[in-house]
Amino acid sequence: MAMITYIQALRDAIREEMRRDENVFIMGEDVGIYGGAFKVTQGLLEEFGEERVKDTPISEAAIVGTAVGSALTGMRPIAEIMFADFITIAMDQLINQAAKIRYMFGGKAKVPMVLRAPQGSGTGAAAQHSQSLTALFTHIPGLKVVMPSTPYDVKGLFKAAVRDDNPVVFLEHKLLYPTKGEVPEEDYVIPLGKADVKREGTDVTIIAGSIMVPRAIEAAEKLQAEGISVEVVDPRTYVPFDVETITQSVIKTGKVIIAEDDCKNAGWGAEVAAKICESEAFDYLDAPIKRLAGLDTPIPYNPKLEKAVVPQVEDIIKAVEEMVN
Amino acid sequence: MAMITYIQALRDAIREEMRRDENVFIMGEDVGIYGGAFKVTQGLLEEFGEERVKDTPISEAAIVGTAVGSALTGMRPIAEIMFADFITIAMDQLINQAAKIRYMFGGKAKVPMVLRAPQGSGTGAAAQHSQSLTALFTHIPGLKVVMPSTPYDVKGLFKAAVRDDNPVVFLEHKLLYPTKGEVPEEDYVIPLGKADVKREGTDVTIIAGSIMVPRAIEAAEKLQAEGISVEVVDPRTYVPFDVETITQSVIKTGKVIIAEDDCKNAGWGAEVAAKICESEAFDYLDAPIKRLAGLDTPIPYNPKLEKAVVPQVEDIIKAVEEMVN
Amino acid sequence: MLTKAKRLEMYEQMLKIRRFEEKVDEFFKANLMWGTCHLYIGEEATAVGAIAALDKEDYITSTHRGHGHCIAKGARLDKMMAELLGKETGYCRGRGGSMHIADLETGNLGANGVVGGGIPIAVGTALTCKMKKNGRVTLCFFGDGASNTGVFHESINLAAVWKLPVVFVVENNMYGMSTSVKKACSVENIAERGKAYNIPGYVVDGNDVEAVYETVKKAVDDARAGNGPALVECKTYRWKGHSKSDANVYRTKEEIKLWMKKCPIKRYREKLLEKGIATEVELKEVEAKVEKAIAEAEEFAKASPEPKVEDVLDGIYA
Amino acid sequence: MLTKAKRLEMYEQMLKIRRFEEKVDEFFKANLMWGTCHLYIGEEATAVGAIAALDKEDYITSTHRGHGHCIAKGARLDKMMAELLGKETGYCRGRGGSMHIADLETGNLGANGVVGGGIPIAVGTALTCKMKKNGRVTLCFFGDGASNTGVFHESINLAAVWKLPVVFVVENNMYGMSTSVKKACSVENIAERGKAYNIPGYVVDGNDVEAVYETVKKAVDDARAGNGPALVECKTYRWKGHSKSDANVYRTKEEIKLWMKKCPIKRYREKLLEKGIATEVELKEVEAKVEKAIAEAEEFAKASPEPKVEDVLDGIYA
Ligand SMILES: Cc1ncc(C[n+]2csc(CCOP(=O)(O)OP(=O)(O)O)c2C)c(N)n1
Ligand SMILES: Cc1ncc(C[n+]2csc(CCOP(=O)(O)OP(=O)(O)O)c2C)c(N)n1
Ligand SMILES: [Mg+2]
Ligand SMILES: [Mg+2]
Repeated sequence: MAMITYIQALRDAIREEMRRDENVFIMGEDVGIYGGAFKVTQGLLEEFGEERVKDTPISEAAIVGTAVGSALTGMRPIAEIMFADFITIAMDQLINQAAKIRYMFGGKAKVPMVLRAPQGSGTGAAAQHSQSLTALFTHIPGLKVVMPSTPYDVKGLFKAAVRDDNPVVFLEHKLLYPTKGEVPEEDYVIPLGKADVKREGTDVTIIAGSIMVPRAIEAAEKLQAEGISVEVVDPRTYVPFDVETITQSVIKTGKVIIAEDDCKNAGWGAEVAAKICESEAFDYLDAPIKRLAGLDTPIPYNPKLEKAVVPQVEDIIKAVEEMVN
Repeated sequence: MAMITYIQALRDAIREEMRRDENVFIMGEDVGIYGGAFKVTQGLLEEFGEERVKDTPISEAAIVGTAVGSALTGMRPIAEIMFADFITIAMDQLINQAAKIRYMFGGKAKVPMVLRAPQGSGTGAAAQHSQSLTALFTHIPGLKVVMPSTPYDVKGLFKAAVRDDNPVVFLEHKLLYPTKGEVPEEDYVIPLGKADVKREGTDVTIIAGSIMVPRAIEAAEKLQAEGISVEVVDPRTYVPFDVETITQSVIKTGKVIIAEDDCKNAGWGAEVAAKICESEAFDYLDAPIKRLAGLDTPIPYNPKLEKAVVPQVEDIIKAVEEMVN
Repeated sequence: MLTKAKRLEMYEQMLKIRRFEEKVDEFFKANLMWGTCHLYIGEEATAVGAIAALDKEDYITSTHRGHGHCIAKGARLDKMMAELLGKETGYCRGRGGSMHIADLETGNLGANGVVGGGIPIAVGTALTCKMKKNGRVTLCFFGDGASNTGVFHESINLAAVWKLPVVFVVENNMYGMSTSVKKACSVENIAERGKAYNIPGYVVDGNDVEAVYETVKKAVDDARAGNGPALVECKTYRWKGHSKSDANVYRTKEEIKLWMKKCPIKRYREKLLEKGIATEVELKEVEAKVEKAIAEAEEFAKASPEPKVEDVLDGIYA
Repeated sequence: MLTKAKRLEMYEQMLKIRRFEEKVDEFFKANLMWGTCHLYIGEEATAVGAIAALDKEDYITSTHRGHGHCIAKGARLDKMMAELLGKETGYCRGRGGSMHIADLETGNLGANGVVGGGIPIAVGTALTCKMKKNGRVTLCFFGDGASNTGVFHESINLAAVWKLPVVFVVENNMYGMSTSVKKACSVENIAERGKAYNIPGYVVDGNDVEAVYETVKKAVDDARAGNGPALVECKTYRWKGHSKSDANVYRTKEEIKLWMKKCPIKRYREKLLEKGIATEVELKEVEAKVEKAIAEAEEFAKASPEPKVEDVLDGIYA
């Protein structure tokens, strides 16, 4: 297995899917010669040409709507939105069209498309370029929602997303792009709807997603030195959601912290907390569930402030210590 | 006090605020001579003229954006979006502009506007005209979110919304429009951020919003006959949220059902459940929190199916009985 | 030149739409229907003329006022009517209703409850056709009101720069709900908006089925030949209120009457007779056929079962 | 006719923008700045010429490439620079950064990180002005790329039907990020899109500050007189990459060089001298004044404190 970056794994996944299936293509703003604002699509234009690597005007609603129409008629589009914040512009096409067409049409149509976008703060891009909006998509039936945290996961999950017959919202994290991990050379797919225990432990479960996964692991390693054994579970997909793996972990440890970099209020962590409460794991809880989430504020520009509004490794450590003691 | 309908109370509130403050005006599709798709604005054109009751083109993003710009420069616009589902088209203007401008500008600007829209199913309007999207707005800091359930509340809260210096998303429910209740003649304002105990009880707390409030009360009355005493608490505003009133009730009853007609997954009920778990009320819970919510599906057209996908009075009764026994 | 058979077919289709909508109106008044719906009465020549310019394999996207498009594209009346009555046998298994009828088999990619919502979808289907080089064209229907939506602009621009095989048909029936096009739309002729995309814009009498046919045909042929999109504006009028709850306060009785005089069906009937293209007997035959089809559809729809409540979650995900 | 004072002021403003942006570039290279930013170098004549056509009380809305507009509208360099360095003394108390600088006091309603995001907001401010009858006009800046967004269309149509006092200024710098206007935009001249709204469209050399002034002045006067909006296209060019992370692979060095030769500032300087409007000494004075202002701003910005972390939640709600 090679050690590659998250961005490389994602790029490889796109490339391999485009090679595998000629109906797969990618479109978005500056995905061609520029290689995408974050360089995810670098090199794809050279291999696949303008026909299948399509630069679009700045027209998010048309990008997503065009993906919907082409998916309805036999293509498997990948639509890139440059920053997840701008999915808001395409929200009708995503929520009212892509998500609902199959159901509204009595199950007689399908919309196999992937809408991918980077989200999250930590790059100094301020309030309109830094949101994590996972919860919004999670609330809409008809969409699948994926948020991978490692190079291995991003590749396997992206392939699953492209091969899925439903609209999949695929949310990357800008700060994860340069992170490295082992990725097999051969083709593999990670089924949507399977959580992953990223680190085993016995004292506390941290349910972490996206950028919070490496932070939780780092925290766990530091806590190990204090004799606290932390289990880190990454849901990976938020719709469909793997309640089983999560409740098993909570039953084992009896304590749970949910770590997200999204705003806390009505974030995905709230749903996970509610699910745990409704599950058999509820009776095993020996402390209230703790949510460690972004503050309910637009993301500020100043780097110190920006860091302060989403949970960092130290915040996780502190939360675990408080819960265990 | 007069017995008037929810829609009349709302219309009175708009009219009285427009009389009180000449900076208040209303705009939206067919709000003029047509009186709005649901007749909320009927008669306003006659009183205030086209200058202050403005029919717009079908341009939701421009409606909300225009409201933002006019609010920024001294007006107090009320923007009507015909169905809450179409707020998706204006989502960038709402989420990235209205909600964030004040913070991004260092607290030096304000955006006093009300975006009002009807939501909810039960009218046979199918998947694109029937959603309850409260959770989406609740997740975005910078917005206030209000969802009144009675004629009294809709009037008092609407006035508070208009007088508030922030963008307020005001979510009505189509099925509530014809419902009646007592409303004082004189001017009154209900502060945003205060929940209301709609019915006192001792055995179970139902936290219900919008259309679920009358359903919960009806259920409570039937359950009374079985000797079960149900307390019904209506949060009324979702941002800011009155945790205090809710936890007090839960501490008293030890049992809680959250009733919403929104889709369950990542709905506002999840946040309320998570908040209860994080509060002192957690230790008083003697049963897991139960969420009674809409099924995770687009709203179907057929009336029987449509009714089946959101909780009805009988569902509430059943849930309470199960919890109590 | 249009053949006699094609002309008779166009007459039949218009009549089918008219009778279908009248039946729907009747259902509504008899409280057999749920929700709302938007009747196409008065605008039949637009859907029929435009769709007559297509090949069978071509696509359309439709609107909230979509029964006409659906019928003209070849949908079955019985499944449509069953859908309106919320039946399991309907096109959408009773889940969609009037605003969401789609018939992928005949290339109708669906009505749309969101004004303008279908415009980028049509661009997407046209993109498929271009990428698959299957020679198909997409006709994208929408109203005058929809021409003020953001997606109208984004979509037509995209289709123009990518030279996609799609023809945009604006059904200008003078109003978007209660709002007159004069109040909502900053140009006299919506077709002029083609200039913003460097594509042809055509204005045509939307009540003249052959004129619509000829204009759309030219646009469709151009699109098929790889010359990119066009914008065709059909001027027409809806006789009925916007939807069931419309008291028509925003327009005069005289205006409505004037337009009823311009009935596209009566007009075409007279033309067929005058020009000696068809005889009274032949037209009567067509009319009888239509009546029969409507009656059968009604029977089917009424006799069909409703969906089972336990199946309500079917069809959310593939 | 432009007075000498006004002309010298325009020269000064352009130079201020240039030097300011060069300083920002320097900050970036020295890792003093966080995030990204979009330099206005090469486009100075557009902001300065357009804003010179306004009264002090008039409004503007700006874009992600907004430093030029902000300076031209009269903002203080020190507070701008402090903002870029994320300081408490900055216009946005360090919360907004480059993409969100606003200065309500000088009527700058804010840069915008969302392409096109400011367009409806400008329509809203124009609505305020019309309702309050305060005689003010709003200038709405945006790029060629933004002219393909849905809000461009919805907003201009709305402003046109309501005859609002707003002038839309497209800064056509030939690219939206890496995407050439030829690939993204279906018309040769974006000003032609005015036809879709029945409003005047003007094309002007965006590197000729007086030409920009004259054209925008006419549009502003018309708007103020109640004749509604106009669309002014200023053809210009950005010398630098789109943002800090741009390797300029999508355009040639020759093209960039060609445009650098058309430097709007150098050109205006020469004109002022040639026409005998100003002397070398006078211009040198202006230049010295600008250098000083920049140096002072830098000093202020660097010496200013950062916001306190405990205040991070300030200013979300009023
Ligand atoms: C985005 C959106 N906004 C508002 C509505 C409500 N609505 C339904 S039809 C309609 C008028 C549409 O006018 P037009 O496009 O001219 O079509 P017509 O009804 O005249 O055929 C409106 C405002 C909607 N369905 N979608
Ligand atoms: C809605 C939206 N989509 C994409 C982006 C990313 N983006 C920032 S600037 C830019 C190009 C803008 O082009 P143009 O409007 O011509 O302005 P310019 O940068 O050339 O001044 C893009 C795509 C954005 N900020 N907002
Ligand atoms: Mg119309
Ligand atoms: Mg540009």
